[in-house]
Amino acid sequence: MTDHGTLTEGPLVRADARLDRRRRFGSLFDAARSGRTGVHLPTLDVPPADPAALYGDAHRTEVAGEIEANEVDVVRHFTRLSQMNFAIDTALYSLGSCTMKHNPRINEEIARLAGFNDTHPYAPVHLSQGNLELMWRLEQALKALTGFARVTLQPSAGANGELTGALMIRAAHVKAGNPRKNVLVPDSAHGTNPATAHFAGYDVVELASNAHGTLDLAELASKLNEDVAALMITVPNTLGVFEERILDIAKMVHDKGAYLYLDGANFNAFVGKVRPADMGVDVMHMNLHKTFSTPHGGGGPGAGPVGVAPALVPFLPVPTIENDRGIFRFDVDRPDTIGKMRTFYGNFGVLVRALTYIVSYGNRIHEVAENAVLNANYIRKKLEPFYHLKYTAPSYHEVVFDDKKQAALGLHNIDVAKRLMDFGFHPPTMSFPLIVPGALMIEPTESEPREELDAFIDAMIAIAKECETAPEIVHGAPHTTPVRRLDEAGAAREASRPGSFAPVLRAPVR
Amino acid sequence: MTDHGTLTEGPLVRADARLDRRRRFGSLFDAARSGRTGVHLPTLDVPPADPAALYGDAHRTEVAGEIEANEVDVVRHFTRLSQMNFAIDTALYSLGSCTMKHNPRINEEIARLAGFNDTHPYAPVHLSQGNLELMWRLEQALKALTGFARVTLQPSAGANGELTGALMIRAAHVKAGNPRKNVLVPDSAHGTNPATAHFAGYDVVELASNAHGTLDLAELASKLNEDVAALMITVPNTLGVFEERILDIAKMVHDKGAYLYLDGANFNAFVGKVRPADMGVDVMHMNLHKTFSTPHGGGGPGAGPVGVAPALVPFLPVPTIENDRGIFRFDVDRPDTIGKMRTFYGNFGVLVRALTYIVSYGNRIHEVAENAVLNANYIRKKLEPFYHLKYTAPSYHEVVFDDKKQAALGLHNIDVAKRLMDFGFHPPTMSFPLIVPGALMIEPTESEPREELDAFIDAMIAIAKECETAPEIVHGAPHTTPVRRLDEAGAAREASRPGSFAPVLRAPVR
Amino acid sequence: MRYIPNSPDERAALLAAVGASSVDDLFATVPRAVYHREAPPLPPPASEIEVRRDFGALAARDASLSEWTSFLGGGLYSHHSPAFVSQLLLRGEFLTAYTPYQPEVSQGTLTAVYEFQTHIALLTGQDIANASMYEGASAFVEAVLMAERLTKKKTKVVVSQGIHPEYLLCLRTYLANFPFTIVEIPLGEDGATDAAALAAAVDDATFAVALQSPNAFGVVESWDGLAAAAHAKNALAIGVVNEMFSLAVLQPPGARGVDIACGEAASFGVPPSFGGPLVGFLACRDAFKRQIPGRLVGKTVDADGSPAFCLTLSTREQHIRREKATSNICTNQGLFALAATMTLSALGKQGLRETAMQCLAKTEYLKAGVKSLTGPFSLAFSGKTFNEFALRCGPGVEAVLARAEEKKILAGVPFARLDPLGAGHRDLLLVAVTERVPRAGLDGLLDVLRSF
Amino acid sequence: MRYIPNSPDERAALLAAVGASSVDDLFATVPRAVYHREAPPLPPPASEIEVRRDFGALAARDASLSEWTSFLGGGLYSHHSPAFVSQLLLRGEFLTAYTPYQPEVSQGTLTAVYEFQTHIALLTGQDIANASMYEGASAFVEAVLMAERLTKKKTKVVVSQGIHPEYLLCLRTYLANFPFTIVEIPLGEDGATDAAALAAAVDDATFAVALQSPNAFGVVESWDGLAAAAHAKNALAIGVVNEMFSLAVLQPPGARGVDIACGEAASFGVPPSFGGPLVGFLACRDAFKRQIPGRLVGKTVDADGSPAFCLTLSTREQHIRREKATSNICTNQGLFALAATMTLSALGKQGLRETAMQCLAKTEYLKAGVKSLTGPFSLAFSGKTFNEFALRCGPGVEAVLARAEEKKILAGVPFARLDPLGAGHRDLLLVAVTERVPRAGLDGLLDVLRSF
Ligand SMILES: Cc1ncc(COP(=O)(O)O)c(C=O)c1O
Ligand SMILES: Cc1ncc(COP(=O)(O)O)c(C=O)c1O
Repeated sequence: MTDHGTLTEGPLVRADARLDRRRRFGSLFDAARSGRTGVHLPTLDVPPADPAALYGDAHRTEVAGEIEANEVDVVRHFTRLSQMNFAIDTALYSLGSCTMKHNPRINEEIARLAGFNDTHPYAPVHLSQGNLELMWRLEQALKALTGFARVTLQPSAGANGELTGALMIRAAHVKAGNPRKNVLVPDSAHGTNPATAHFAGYDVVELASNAHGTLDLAELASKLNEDVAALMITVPNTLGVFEERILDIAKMVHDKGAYLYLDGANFNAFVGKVRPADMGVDVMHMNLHKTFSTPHGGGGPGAGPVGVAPALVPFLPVPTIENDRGIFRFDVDRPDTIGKMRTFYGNFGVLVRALTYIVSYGNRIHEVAENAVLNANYIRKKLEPFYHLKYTAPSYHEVVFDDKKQAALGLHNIDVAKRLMDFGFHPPTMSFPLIVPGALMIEPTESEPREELDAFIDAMIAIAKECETAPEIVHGAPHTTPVRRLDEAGAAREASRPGSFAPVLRAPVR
Repeated sequence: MTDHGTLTEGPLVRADARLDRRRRFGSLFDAARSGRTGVHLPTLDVPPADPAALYGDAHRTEVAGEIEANEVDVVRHFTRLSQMNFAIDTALYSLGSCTMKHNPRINEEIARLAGFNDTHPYAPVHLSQGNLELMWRLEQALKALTGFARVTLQPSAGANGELTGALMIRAAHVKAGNPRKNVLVPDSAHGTNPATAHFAGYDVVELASNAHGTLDLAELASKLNEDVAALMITVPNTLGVFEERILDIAKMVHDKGAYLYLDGANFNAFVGKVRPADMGVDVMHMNLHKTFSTPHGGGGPGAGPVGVAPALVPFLPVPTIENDRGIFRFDVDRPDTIGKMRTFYGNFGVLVRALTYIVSYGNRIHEVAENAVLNANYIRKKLEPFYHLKYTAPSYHEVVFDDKKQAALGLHNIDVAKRLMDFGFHPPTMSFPLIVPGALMIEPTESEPREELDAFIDAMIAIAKECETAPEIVHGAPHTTPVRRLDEAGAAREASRPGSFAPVLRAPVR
Repeated sequence: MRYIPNSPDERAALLAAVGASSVDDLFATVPRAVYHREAPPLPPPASEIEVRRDFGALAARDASLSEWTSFLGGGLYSHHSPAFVSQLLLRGEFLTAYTPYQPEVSQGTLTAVYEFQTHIALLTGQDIANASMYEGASAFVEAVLMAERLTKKKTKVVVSQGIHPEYLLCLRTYLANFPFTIVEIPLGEDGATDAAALAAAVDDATFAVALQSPNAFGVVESWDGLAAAAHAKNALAIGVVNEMFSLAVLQPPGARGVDIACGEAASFGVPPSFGGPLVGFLACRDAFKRQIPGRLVGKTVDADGSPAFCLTLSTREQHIRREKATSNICTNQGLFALAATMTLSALGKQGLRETAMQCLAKTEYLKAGVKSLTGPFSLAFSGKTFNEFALRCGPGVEAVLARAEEKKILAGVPFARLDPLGAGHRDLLLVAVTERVPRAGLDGLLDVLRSF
Repeated sequence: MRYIPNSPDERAALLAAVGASSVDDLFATVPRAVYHREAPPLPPPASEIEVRRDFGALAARDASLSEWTSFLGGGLYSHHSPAFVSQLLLRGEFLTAYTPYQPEVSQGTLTAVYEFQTHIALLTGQDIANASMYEGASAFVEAVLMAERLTKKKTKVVVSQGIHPEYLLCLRTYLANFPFTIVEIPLGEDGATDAAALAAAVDDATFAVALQSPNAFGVVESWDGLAAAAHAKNALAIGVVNEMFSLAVLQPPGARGVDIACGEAASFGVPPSFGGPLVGFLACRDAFKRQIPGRLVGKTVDADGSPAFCLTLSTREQHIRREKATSNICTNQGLFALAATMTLSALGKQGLRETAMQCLAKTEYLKAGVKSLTGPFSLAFSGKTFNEFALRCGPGVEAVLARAEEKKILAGVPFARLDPLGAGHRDLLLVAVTERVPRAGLDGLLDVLRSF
């Protein structure tokens, strides 16, 4: 770490934002262009159709309000837009729970091979054998890493995987004669867990965490009964703490005939080191866009494969992929299936990337977990003198500080986060876990090198000092981003006003 | 154009540069990393070799000082580096004479097809027919656009094309019995012209331009004699002015048995509208990276095909590409050839992009020239009230202002250029033409949309005003770039000091 | 290791800094019974050279649409994707960012999402659209659930059998645990939903009525009829679209009274990629915005008063509302919503129209060719179509596919592929045509049919 | 139009603004006799769909190295290019910028060039290197011309016949009009330059002596011998390298007294692209820096005192020095110098060594296999090699190529391809091996040879 005297530089003279080509040029819908287009087709080589005659009054003559722009306009627009984003490729992206690890470039190359990228899901199966084999291989690899009987690759993201799992659990209970009523969810859980339980038709019963931030076994015992369909937990939990008593928990759950659901969002903490099935987990989703390095793409796509214990295999969504001595086929003939979670077979392109990643690490993939945990602990060690840590149990892949020290100076987690942007880093997660008010949830991942960790630590320490020496700078941050701090509350107020949709939620038709 | 009251914004509070991850992180050689690598090979599948035994004392055990970095480090480093560049994809790049037009993305896609990109120049000719046909087609297209008898695609860039042309001229004179002594070059010429003439073994005789900035025919007549091998001109010249008397000039040159060489750097002003061979030009290079949209790549590569009149065909470099009824072959059996300008056949990947561009425009390519000229004239019209124009003859693809007005206020072309950066634009060319002191040579190209031209014009006008109202801001510019104004003179002084090579011209070995 | 920059020495230094003597120390709270010290049961790491070789060989076993003449559709249509799209998607600032929770460093993503919302709203004729759904089928399910929340205490949803069978299967899957009835309405002779049956099925218990147009057999349906049937009983009308280019020549659902539009927007430059990732959408009236699932981007100002974008109305979402959220969706289809936005920006008004007109003209050409055949083929339905139609194959669907395959033609999608658990329409081949197919390709398919 | 954003209406507005009544007005000073109002004689514009189809068909007619087992070399070696390289090269900020004349907005390019200069200097063992030359042959010519300027009034250059024949042909082409003599020294039995002949040829008139190592036949030459021969007569020693990986296992020219190193650096991740664009380099001693051709980047400070890079020593260059410049080069190979820099950064110390060791081991394996053959093949020379060797083919080179082709193997480069105007070595096939070829590929080639 570096010790710097001055933390800020002198003033800069920017050109008026409206005249600065690099900033605030708005949406492509703003500019008054006309008569332009950016796509040119071959000259029509068949007789033209007459849609007005064909469709009568159902004919539409134009999409009013649409853009009229040329390739030049469009390439520039999106290049400029991209330059206003922080990303993993630019610096450490500390957003906890999201596992913002490096996205290897070979994955992108492989996923773009025409034989994967430009293939149709309804092409004949004998002309899709490469695709089927790839999915089959990925299932085998995930089985090896989790210990489950089977894995469905169909769910579109983690939350969709949760729902798949919950629906299978419910189908199993229904088949056993009683769907049951409740799903237990700890108060530290991610929001998708209770939301999922609800969409699977269950009531959510919240479990209060104990003083270590982990499951309170007495609390669990008190809420566990024959009405409980499942317990949904996260390991390590959202505090980055491992459920030490996971084996006891599994036993308690199973003793009541309930299933143990594991939210695998934090699989990065133990991939290759612990097989969840060994811990008594019955069903678990994996976020391929977290543990297995597929890009987050500014919000998605992801993929949320779900592994299941033997008891739940009959309920898997269709189709499954079967290997008949090297000939791969889809199996839809599964009478107890829950059905389908989406069209086709899953986010295939994401699956390609994930398998590429897995084979690239092969039998050394456990080093991912080891280094993710090591890096998080290094940050914890260095920042503990400067930021308050509510739960002090050992950290795994992430560490959750809070703003208790800074709040005493009138500054909050959001101020620290915004100021961090002036240092070129993406802020930590603040919206959860709800049991840590003012949370700063930091997950560096294994792909951060030591000097980047140090640079991040330096910045966090510098900010902690600024909170004491120059609180107004922290409070007014960020200062150097394309836009300054936003009025998000105002946005929500305005957005919820009836009739405000344009230009608040979309560009108006000019 | 927009009228803005305030041209500058208030101060910003940047984080100390050493703590700001977005700026000034230096070269990859700076960081102390060890034991890392970013390339992983298959496990060696043959017995290892023993280089020490094989080579004895010629064996080298390591490349001391080399980087030790991982893919993560490298991807981030180059992503961050790129973010410190201005480029066409970010905004109008006014660098005159360089034809910084949009680089179409389909060109990049086509050039990356494995059947082009991953092919070897010494692969059997029957397994390279696609490549040969492509080169043959490009030659035909360039012949159609120039009117020349043949075009060689071999030269690596414009200057290399110039040399190819000059060597052919000399070979023709030699064959005719007298190599001759001089090449005439106007004082407005680009530096490569005299340099090329020198490297072809000629003495350079400079021609003073007339008051319109064009060739002075009396001056030309006075210097033209039987010692003159060629006249090298540029049309439109580097002022963007067309040589109105080009036909007379050609006749005068030919009457003395000399050749007329055209520097085709400015072909964008008349492609598809005028065929240079029709003007009496004997030899001309084209810069595919200018007129034909291949990317400039931060300095290159380019390609400099040379078209020649029938008299010079025997002297073309080998191989030429011949089409025997659909079977394409290399021809090396050309006794009068000057030889070769480089290995293999030229910058093939650049040729692919250029042909892609040409077929994309097809018989509408003259619109390129029309709009390039229109855009330049629009800028001229709007900026004439604010910047001095030494030569007022009609402008073609570019307009050359100068800093006469600003110099009166103590500011120079460089100050205007640097301040333009704060507005997000790349500055004009300033290093030439030498006949315009304080030059600001602006070439917008046809691919700039109206609103971008206006934004550039607004910025230039704003700066002209700032020169009056806030000269210190202009003088201290740029203020918002990753680094501030550089000490280039100091750099040159330091670089020329004996023994200063590291760290001035390269990183030292740590 | 591959993407772990720190070398063994550097790791050792970090370990020392945290005061651990070995990596195992860091995992001390994992029950020993399940903690693995040995390497996982996978092969050794594969290098890029091996990955290229191995995956290249897999990819070579699939039929790439760029090498075949393809008439495959069935809910996923292969349109031209401009060259710049896939290249700009590789920009790390887009590719490796996540959900734009922090607007000051995410204006790029946010602006693009705002544009996506605008494109979808304009195309569907709705007031607003969200930032994307996973894909068409789950978007449809979310639309149905949203309609239920908006209508209070109703229990029935009426759906056309012209909706993509996989969408209907998803609906049954997701709704299995809710006390709702799903009523399916068959198609008429012309291939469009039986209007009378539809109207008759809607009652006071009905919260939503849903149609797809063009439907799963390619036939254009009536939004007017849908809206009338739904609104007669205070139900909401849901319009499903999965060939978005149709909206450049056909009136959009929003303009014809449909309350919620949803479906698949992959036609806009999203690579088919064996069926995913695609990009679902959901658009609706302004009045419903508090019940919309997924992310929404809104326009606001920053501390300087400059315009800027941020995520908004997030109190609908799971991270705040938990079990009361409008959906459990979190990660969505960001990058491919961006791909669609880029493609739509380039297409623009002209390109949308021109592409749709070409699809239509080529389809009509092919249909006319089919009609002129004397052999064992016929158009299965008389209804109007856009760029896909159902071909009744006398010789059987598989025989046609096989003969076409010899000519490097993918003749179409057997309807049975869409509905493998169903039983009907086994003799129907869905034939879809886009601007990517030149006339020679159309004639090639006709030649194949003529050969029977 | 394609990449002309302004629509006809917008153009009309601009025309009006400049006060022209038509486009023709703008071209009024073009002599009417040569001014074309009609469209140029080219086909109509081709769309992206057509371009993909048409160029795709051309590309399909070429042998792509990713689909063949390739032993092609002869001055251009196909090594592994890390996946990230071609993707990052697509970033517009690199791709669409030009020469970094304005350092404040070009630190990205400038830093990368500084790194390129460093890599080349380290590899060659020289003090400095320039920002790139076009390719190997012209770099070699420029090195010779530079040596001439540095030695004053001398007239002779002595070159080994082991230098790539195309480099020698370029030398003759460029030097045709200078009063210099080129003396060529033949190779000895072992395939290395005849040391005695070399020493004998150097005299007081000699300004430069040049060798290539490994030479055009793959044989490793002696830098020591070169330097000794040159320095004995105050000439400069020029070392040519076109397989840069050799410098990870062989002493670099700079460490063995060679004054100027030059050649081709395309081995570092630059796609072969049918021979161009590649990336030439030129490196030398600090003392020669005022005579180096091409661009140079130097480190300095900005107005705040922060470190920063800029082009420097540009008074050597044509834009300032005109006919007195050290070269006429302007546009260089920027993007591919960047590709090489990226690749070298990833390779680093370990990757360079590991790659070179694999090339060497695989070549030795193949050579051992050849030696064990009983058929009509032999190693043409006894000299040590790195990753390429000359195979004497009893059955004729073409017969070997043809039989290998049946197995999808490109067996090597006939020496005649390097020297089409020459006459010697018609029975030699140059066989090059890189880390891209697995053992099965090596055995495949041996099987082909064994079949004769
Ligand atoms: C702990 C946890 N669970 C579940 C999810 C939901 O996963 P997804 O976003 O892939 O739907 C997340 C994602 O952010 C998470 O952090
Ligand atoms: C007028 C003129 N001539 C010649 C050249 C040299 O061309 P190149 O840089 O391609 O070698 C240039 C390039 O900048 C130029 O502007």
